[in-house]
Amino acid sequence: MAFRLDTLNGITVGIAELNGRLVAENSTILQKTCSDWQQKTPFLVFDCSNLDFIDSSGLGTIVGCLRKALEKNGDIKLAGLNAKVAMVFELTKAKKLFSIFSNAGEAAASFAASPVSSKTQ
Amino acid sequence: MKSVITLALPCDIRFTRLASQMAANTASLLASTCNADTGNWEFSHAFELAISEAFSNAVFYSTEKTASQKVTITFTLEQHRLMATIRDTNEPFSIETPEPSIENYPERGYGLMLIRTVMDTVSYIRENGENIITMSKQL
Amino acid sequence: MKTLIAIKEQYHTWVHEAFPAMHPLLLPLCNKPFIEYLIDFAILAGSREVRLLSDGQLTEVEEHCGTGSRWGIELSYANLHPADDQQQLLDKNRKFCGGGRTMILTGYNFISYNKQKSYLDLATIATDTPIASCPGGTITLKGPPESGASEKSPLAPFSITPLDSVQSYFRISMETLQTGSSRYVLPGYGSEPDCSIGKNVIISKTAQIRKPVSIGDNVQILPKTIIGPSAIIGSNVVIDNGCSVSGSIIIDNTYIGENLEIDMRIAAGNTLIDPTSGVSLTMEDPHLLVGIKTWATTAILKRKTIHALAATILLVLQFIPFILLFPLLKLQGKWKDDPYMQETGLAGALAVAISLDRFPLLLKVITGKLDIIGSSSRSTCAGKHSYPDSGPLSRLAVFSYAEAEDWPVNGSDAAIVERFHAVHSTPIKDIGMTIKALINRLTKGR
Amino acid sequence: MTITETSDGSITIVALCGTIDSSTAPELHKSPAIADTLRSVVIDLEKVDFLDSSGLGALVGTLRLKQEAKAAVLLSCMNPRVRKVFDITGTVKLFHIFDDTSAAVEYAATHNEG
Repeated sequence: MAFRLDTLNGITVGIAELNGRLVAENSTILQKTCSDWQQKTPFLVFDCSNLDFIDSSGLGTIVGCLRKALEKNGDIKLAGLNAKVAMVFELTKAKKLFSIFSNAGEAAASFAASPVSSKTQ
Repeated sequence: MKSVITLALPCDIRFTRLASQMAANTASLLASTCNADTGNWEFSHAFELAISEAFSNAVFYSTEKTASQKVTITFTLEQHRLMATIRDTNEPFSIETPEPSIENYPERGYGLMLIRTVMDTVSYIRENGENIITMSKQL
Repeated sequence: MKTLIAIKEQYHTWVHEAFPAMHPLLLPLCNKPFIEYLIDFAILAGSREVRLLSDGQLTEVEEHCGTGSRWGIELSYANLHPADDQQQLLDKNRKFCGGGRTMILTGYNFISYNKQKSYLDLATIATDTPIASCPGGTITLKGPPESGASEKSPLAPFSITPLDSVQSYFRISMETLQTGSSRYVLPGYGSEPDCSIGKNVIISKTAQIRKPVSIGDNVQILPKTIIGPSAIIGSNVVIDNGCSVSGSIIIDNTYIGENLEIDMRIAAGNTLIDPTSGVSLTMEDPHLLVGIKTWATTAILKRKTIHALAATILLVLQFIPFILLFPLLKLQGKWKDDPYMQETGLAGALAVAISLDRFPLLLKVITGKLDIIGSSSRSTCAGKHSYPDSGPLSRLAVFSYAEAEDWPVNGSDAAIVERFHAVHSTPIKDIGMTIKALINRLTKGR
Repeated sequence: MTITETSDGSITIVALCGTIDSSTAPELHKSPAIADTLRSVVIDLEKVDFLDSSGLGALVGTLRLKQEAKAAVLLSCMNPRVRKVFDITGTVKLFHIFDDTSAAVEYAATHNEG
């Protein structure tokens, strides 16, 4: 899981690259690491272009991360979902909770366009 | 009510037919006591086939090849269910054999595949130096 | 006229990949197995003898279709060689054809016909070239035409479409759902058109059903669900609270977890397929999709503790009978280490009735390795289709929910019962279910 | 099991009768037409009432040997019980199976030249 910080128009956006499989065995790692990232910035992009597979517990973890981000008036945006990963988001209606972009650059830029995300559930 | 029939046969290939016919007859006996539908050839054929396979297997892998060695077959007749148990004293083996690959024209290895397909349940345990295969089928 | 239906395996390999548990000839289109459409067409064309030919296994199809008596025809089964051409098919079935008029259907194709029209004239058309064809199959008439063509009614239109992918399967199923009740001979009862509901179906008061819809047998539709429009639900399916299913097919033996939204998808077991792109997603947990429920560790701890307590109580209650009966059974050689002991003799029957055969397993509950009630931990599972045993919800246990419900422990419908309860269980309900399982075993038969 | 051989031109019809299991299957190889790998045969199974995997194995072995020698083995007239054994094991893919012995003989004769 590579992580870098981008500063656009004065906003610091954290871009996290998720890769491989996000399943029950390793989803707790994301949960812990995500809290560390959120110490640095509440605005995160999860770049999923190298994420092959996600199951319900992986999804649960991402939704958990989003909940924390929203508590801190931040947001998590998703980018580059493959067909299988996208299917899980659709199926569970979790798609409605996230802003989804085709690539990480667009996702990061969208924070700059509307820095204060007024996302409601 | 349950009835149990036990048959102890010498471990000799000549008795294969005796074992399988006994199985077929026991199965059709159960079928006829349950209902009038004696035309259910599939039920008796399933036992005829499975016992034929299991018995020849026991003989094929027998260690001593003497008539003193026995293969014991037990039929348990329950309501609408027949259970057959085959015991032999050969070396332990596994019933998880791979299915033969047809392209190579295999001449052996179909036996367990047949048993598994025609029976509802098949299990194998090794106990007190005996291989015990238990199979059952619902009528 | 007689009909030969010859389907080579090479045309339906995709079915094995997409729906491994399903025999391709029994794959349901809407709510009816594929092969029955072909048999219906043969009957509409006046065939009273039909023979099915395949180079693969037909045992399952034989079990399903039988001798054909339920359609009032004679149905027989034979085999073909993967390299056979049409002439060879006729040669190999010469006795069946008997030199008379024979219709040959080849390939894995869907025939669209109209049950209200007549196809009887097919027996009288004098042609040797295929009367319909598509990539991978034809409809051909062979042998001398029968006399008695009726001038008045022209032959009704029909066509064949290859069933060569998940995409075509989805499209044809949906079309059949929409037009099926008037065009095809579909099973099931419908008090109104475009809505067919099978046997033993429970629909919650707060569920909404939107036409067109087809629901199979033994289906549970739980509160606040929305089924349809355009939903095909197979048999032995549970749709849990708050789901919506539209424009989708749910294959037999599938559990749909809570709060899921299934739109334009095919769900089969734990696999979800996108019928437009063909992409499929297989979930690790055997229960398709349990929703986004995070598994709180404290809840697991609570469940384990209560289960262990229940196991301790049972251990204490069974201790004396066990001490008395175990040496007796062991000496008689009737005690099996297999927990599902076969009861023999009075002592054995008694031991099984009071569930002593599970006594050694109770210790594993105390150490937390098993649950007191959950999925069957039977080692030799019968049934042709096995379900994966791992995953957070398939909890191996001493007693199974199927036993508590007095459901046959073998088979795929028991798996559905177990999945359902695994999702909806609470520790207190579990205790109740355990008592039910114990009572069921005590009163069973003897 | 009894074996009856009749010749029809270059093709021999081997009619089997009775039970083919582990005790009788070895007899099959004693039949001259079966043992002669160069000879094309039609094996008529009409009177076979029971076949198990040993019998099936003997037939598959015969097929392999004869095919290597460019001779044919065709099966005819199997009853549903016998067919079931072929069906379950997937060996239907290996054999040419006819419901009529004379059709099998004709087929073998025309394909022998080619």
